[in-house]
Amino acid sequence: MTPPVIEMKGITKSFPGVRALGDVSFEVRAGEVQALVGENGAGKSTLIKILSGVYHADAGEVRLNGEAVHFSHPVESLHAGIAVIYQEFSLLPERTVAQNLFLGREPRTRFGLIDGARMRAEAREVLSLFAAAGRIDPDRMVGELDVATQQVVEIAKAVSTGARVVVMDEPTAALNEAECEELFTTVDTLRERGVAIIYITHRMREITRLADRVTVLKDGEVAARFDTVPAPEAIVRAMVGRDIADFYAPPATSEEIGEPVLSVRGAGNDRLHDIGLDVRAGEIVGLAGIQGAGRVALAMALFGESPFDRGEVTLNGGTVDFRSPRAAITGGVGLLPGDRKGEGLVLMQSVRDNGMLTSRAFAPLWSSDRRNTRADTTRMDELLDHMEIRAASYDQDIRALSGGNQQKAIVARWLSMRPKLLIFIEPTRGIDVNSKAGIYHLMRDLAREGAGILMISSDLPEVIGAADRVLVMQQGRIVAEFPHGASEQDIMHAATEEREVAA
Amino acid sequence: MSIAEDAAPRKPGFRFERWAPLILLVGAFAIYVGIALGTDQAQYLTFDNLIAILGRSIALGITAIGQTFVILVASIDLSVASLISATAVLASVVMDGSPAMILPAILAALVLGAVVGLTNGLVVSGLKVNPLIATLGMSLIIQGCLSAFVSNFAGEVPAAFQVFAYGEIGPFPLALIFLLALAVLAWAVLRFTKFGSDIYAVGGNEEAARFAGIKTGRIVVLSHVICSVCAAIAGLYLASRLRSGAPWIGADGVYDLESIAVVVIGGTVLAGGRGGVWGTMAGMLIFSLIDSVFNIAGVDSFAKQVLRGIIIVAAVAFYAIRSKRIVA
Amino acid sequence: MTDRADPSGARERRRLPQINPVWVLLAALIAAIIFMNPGFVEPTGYMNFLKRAAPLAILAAGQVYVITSGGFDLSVGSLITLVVVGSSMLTNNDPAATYWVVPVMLGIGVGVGAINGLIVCFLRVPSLIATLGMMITLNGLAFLWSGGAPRGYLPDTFRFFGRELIRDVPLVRFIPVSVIVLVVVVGLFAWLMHRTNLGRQVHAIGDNPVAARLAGVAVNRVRITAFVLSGLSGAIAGILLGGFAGVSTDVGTGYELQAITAAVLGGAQLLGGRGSVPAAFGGALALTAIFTLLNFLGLPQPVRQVVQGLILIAAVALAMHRRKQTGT
Amino acid sequence: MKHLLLATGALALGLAPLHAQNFDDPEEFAKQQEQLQAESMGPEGQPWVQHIGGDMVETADLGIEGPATVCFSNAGVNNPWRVVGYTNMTEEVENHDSIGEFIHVDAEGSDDKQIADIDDLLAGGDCDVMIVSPNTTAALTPAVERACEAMPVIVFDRGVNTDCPVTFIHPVGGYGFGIQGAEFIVDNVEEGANVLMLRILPGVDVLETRYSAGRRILDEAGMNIVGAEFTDGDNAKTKSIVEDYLMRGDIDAVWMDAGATAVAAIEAFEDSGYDIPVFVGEDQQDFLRKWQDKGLTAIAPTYPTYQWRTAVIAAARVIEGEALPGPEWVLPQPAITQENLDEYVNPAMPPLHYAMCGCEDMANYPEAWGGN
Repeated sequence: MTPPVIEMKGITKSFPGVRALGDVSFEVRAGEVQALVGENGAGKSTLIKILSGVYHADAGEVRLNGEAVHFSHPVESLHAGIAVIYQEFSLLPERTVAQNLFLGREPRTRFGLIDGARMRAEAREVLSLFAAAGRIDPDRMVGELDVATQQVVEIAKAVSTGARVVVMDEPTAALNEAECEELFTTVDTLRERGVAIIYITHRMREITRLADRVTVLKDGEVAARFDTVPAPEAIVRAMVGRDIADFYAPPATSEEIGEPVLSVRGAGNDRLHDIGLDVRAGEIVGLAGIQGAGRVALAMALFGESPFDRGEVTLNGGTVDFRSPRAAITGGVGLLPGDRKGEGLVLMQSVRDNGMLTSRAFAPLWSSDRRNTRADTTRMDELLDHMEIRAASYDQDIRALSGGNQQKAIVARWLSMRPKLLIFIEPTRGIDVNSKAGIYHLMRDLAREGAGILMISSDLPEVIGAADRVLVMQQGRIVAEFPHGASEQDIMHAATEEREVAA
Repeated sequence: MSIAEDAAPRKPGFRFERWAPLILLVGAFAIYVGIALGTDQAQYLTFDNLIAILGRSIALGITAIGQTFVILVASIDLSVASLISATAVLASVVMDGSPAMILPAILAALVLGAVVGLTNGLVVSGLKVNPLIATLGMSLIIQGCLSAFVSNFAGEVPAAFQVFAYGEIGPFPLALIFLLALAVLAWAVLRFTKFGSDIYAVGGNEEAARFAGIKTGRIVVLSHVICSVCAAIAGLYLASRLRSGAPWIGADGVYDLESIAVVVIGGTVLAGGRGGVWGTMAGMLIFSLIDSVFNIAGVDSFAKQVLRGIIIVAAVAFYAIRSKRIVA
Repeated sequence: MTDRADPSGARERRRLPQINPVWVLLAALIAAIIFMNPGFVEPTGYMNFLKRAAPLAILAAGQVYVITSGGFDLSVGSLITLVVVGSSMLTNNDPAATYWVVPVMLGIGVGVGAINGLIVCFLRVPSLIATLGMMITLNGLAFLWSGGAPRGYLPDTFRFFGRELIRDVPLVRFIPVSVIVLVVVVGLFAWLMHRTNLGRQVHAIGDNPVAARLAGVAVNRVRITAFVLSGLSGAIAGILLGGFAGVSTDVGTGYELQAITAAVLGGAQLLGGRGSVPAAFGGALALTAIFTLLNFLGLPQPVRQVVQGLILIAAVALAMHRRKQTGT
Repeated sequence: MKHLLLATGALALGLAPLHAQNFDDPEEFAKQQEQLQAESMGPEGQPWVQHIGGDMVETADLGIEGPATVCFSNAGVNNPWRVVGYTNMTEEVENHDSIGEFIHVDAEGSDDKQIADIDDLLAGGDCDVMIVSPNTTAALTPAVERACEAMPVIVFDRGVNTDCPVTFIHPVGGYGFGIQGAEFIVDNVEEGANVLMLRILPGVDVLETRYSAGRRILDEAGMNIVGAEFTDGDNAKTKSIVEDYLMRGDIDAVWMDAGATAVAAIEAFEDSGYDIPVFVGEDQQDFLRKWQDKGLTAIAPTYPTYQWRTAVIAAARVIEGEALPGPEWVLPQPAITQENLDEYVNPAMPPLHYAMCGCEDMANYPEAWGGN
């Protein structure tokens, strides 16, 4: 057996309030695909960030080709031959494909100028590794490409550095089936070239198709290690490792499900087509699909942020047409954004201020910030207590809290508004496992109190476990519906299969 | 998952932002021609006159080229006006009428510019001081030091150096050709060098640039140095044009705010990462044309100010109104 | 879990209130002034000081709204000029006119602020450019209205607010009317900022406008209100300055930058999210104290500029340093 | 950074006094002192066409035919003095049939822009005669030289470093202004009295000469000059400065290099409860009214705005081919004193109107100047 290219030993890492990793050891060899699996919040991303030098481990060591390394900056790991493809794109939309591929290491002529011709040629060469190469013009602006193609560029960028270790963090999140196949071929090519690949995913199908070995992380620890790819059930068992019935709140009984809160018929806009759906009181509806399938667009349309321009939306029996989030909130809709830091929190304000943001927004501007027609600090504090938010004080800046507690503060924002329809986008992204169950139970409690809930998540087990019904989207349309208990396979298939799109 | 992530890709082909400066420029020129013909003053449409218009705002143009670099890296420089005064005075004092001192004077001015730019850049990228505040502070410091020592025109520029502002090559003023050359050089730097590529990267997404191994701090500092050196050149030009340097010439020309306005009207966004030198040149020409239109239409100087303010806002709105981003 | 809070203590304010460095600076400056000029502890000394600081302090209190909301308001300086010139045009030495001219001027302040806000919100022009355009426009308007020189006197009834004293007050002997205006306005602005919904939402939109909008905050309404308050503060400052010193054409010049400096000295975070009216008030007093001290030391204008520039950079650099250290 | 700037500054400091314009020129001082006393030639009661010194230039050979186009490159109308002057000018143009078109371009206080303006006028303005009011002397010299090659040029207010213009119109000058005020103080206070000198800006030629002349006379008379402060022409600042001085001691006289902030300075005395001392102001209406109302001991030296009329008159004479005073046309520079104060106070005029405008007899007076 070849010696490992990367060896991580006894890695421990804590964040304020959370132990993200405890004594994790991990290795990957040249020419193999090592799958790193685990639920959201199991510690996969943290481990990778330690590998690449974004974070520093509290304890443990990283060895590259047998030598201990200490990267203090991602650039250092990049120079050492470790390329990481992050979930968040790091592409510059205003620059061309070629410029992005060679960002920071452009080929130069002997006069020191950028060799545009060579850059384009090399870009073509790198892109030729990918089946999508034909579609990608190195001179196109990245901003003009669709999400899947951007993903390819992102991967090509990592590959083009000549890295010996490539880390792919859920690379298929935005890809349809055909594109996934292309990606798998690419991974195979890289493996044949002797590149060590760390492949992060929680999709069993990809593990079966690609992986040579599997490491399962759970709650910041290695839950299992497989030197050959086992049956998916074994991986799932190691990944979840607990009684699912307890982890997710029980589904709604038929008595709990009431009249439709929301009905949408034939609605659409420039990104959504022919949308029809119902959400009933007491029901949690999951919305699955790959990135770019239009799930967020649908949420934003319902929420008035980028409204429908056709079709009919009924909320609680009345026809509505929300043109702004404010109008939607007045109408009884709430939304928890997916990018907590970017779209959810006001980071420099206190926990209490974050919880009271919406209620204050609907009280008169000139009324007291502590007690007014809509909001009351005492009541908010009680609510925060009730939700068991852990903070030194509710006057503390919210940025110091853990993700789970931050998310709870946003939930608290909506609780005081008593919305009829609540939309959760990626409700547990970046939240540690212990807090996740709390969020699921919270959602269920809200539903029991009569709200309809629409939940968008890229975490399929979550959608399956937490929702009473699952709708699948693809290319701006709702293409399938599954009852509670559908299999991951079926949903993935519905979300990614090639379809004839009616013009 | 952000709102943007789910966004549809932009349509390739016609890109409004790219052509907007040209549209504005053509519009301004059309107004100029219209006014000249409408007021029956066709003599303003001669070749000489057009050259005169091109040459109106050389100092502003040189400064704005530098300002383009800092705005592209998402910084800004409010110290250019004071620096223009300082370098004009310095050059004029060092030359002091002696042709032999021209070279040392030019060097001294450029070195002063480089040092100021270096300081600005280090304060912005090292101490993380907001560039607006850092360069405003720098501006006050320079102006203070300057007026502490000089209160009037100081020194004298020898005739040989006045060629810079007054020389002509054929029908074209030398300074105009210089400006054009500088613009071409700036364009080439932005287009063909790694440094230029890094500037767009740092301005577009500093995080991504850093992850790609670009030393972002260095790029910010260098851009500031370029900006300040351009201001120093503008100072040299003004010293040559005014035959001497005085501590108020930069502030009188409002080169700080006007250079920013020119860059922004030229389509470079204040947030950085998008834009370029030719837009800035178009912005400068628009300013010159507006000035000339006011002159030939005989607009009252106070009304002129009112119109100028409105035009700046309207021109920027011309781009901005299409964006969906929340601005503050 | 390590971070489980004691539930009973969660509601109490655990954090010791950190003392804002601006108060330390102010105390040191006042001590220096008293050392230089013991007469300062007399009512004439400190009341004159407060009277002098009043317009700037009021402006800073308004500016802090715009800064906290994430923008800049460069138009307040010209607004002051417009108010003074406009008042002289309208009152024309008729004492009875004050009673309608003052409300009209406050209305102009509100209107200018509203237009600034509308341009930023709906034309999506960054406030730096929008208020820069407004600054140029208002200056032009002031001249246009008056034909270049104000045409009327300000009657004593108008000048009451900025000039008169209320005598025979116990303890302090006399109180200038402008100090009463100062206390009332700053108190009102502080209450609005720190005790009402408006203040919390101004913080929210400056901190994260996207999050605020998705949480239902009427971002545009709040932003426009912030600009309106800044405009209003400009109009009040104009009425005080006109009252204090009478008519002139460049009363407001430079006040916009001083107001921003004062707000920044008070720890307001440029680009939004943090800001305090009392601290901005402290910043304005500190700035005025610096100028007074430099006057007492007999230091000329240039030195004042240098000192102002250094303090500005140092204040922000220090704030950034503290922020990095505390990790907030 | 600071070291370098300081070094740069020190270098400038070391060299500047050698080459900067000399603002304390005893010869010029003496000349202006003499001119103040000199009898001026020309029609009685019309100082704007009078002149001191008898040199004339002929213009018949310039061969311009009326009605001709007169172009005016103005440094700016950015202060009340220039506003009054410019009004004088436009009103005076109406009096001359020989002036067909009058084109005005405004440089808004920028040297660079004024140079560009002059070049624009030369390139396409169809001008026959050009009037230039230079923003600064040195900077505009080359542009004026170029204009001279194309047409007759008349310069007024500030001069240029060339004798190519047909004539350069100006009142006696800054030394004269400074002398008039300072001598008044010397005559009205005891030796050793405390005098506060208030100045607008450093570095402005016309103001620097006023100060040097005033200072010279006050020093020679043994006055105790308690301070010389710059006010930036800002009323609020002026008032604050005077208040600060009053907290430290008595002031017996105030000398100012320009009257724009005189009333604010007087108010500082009023508001602090002091008697108003001997004052030197300027011919602005607000100061004159205050003077009259409060019965001050004061004088108002002037830098007459009627020179703007003179420039147009000179242009008309050039077109008509008449002789005119030149190459320097020195206008008388009267001061307003207690004796003739009543002639100049006019409550109908705006506060910042300059009384020595020579415009009372013009057609649109007082409406065009903003009076009632």
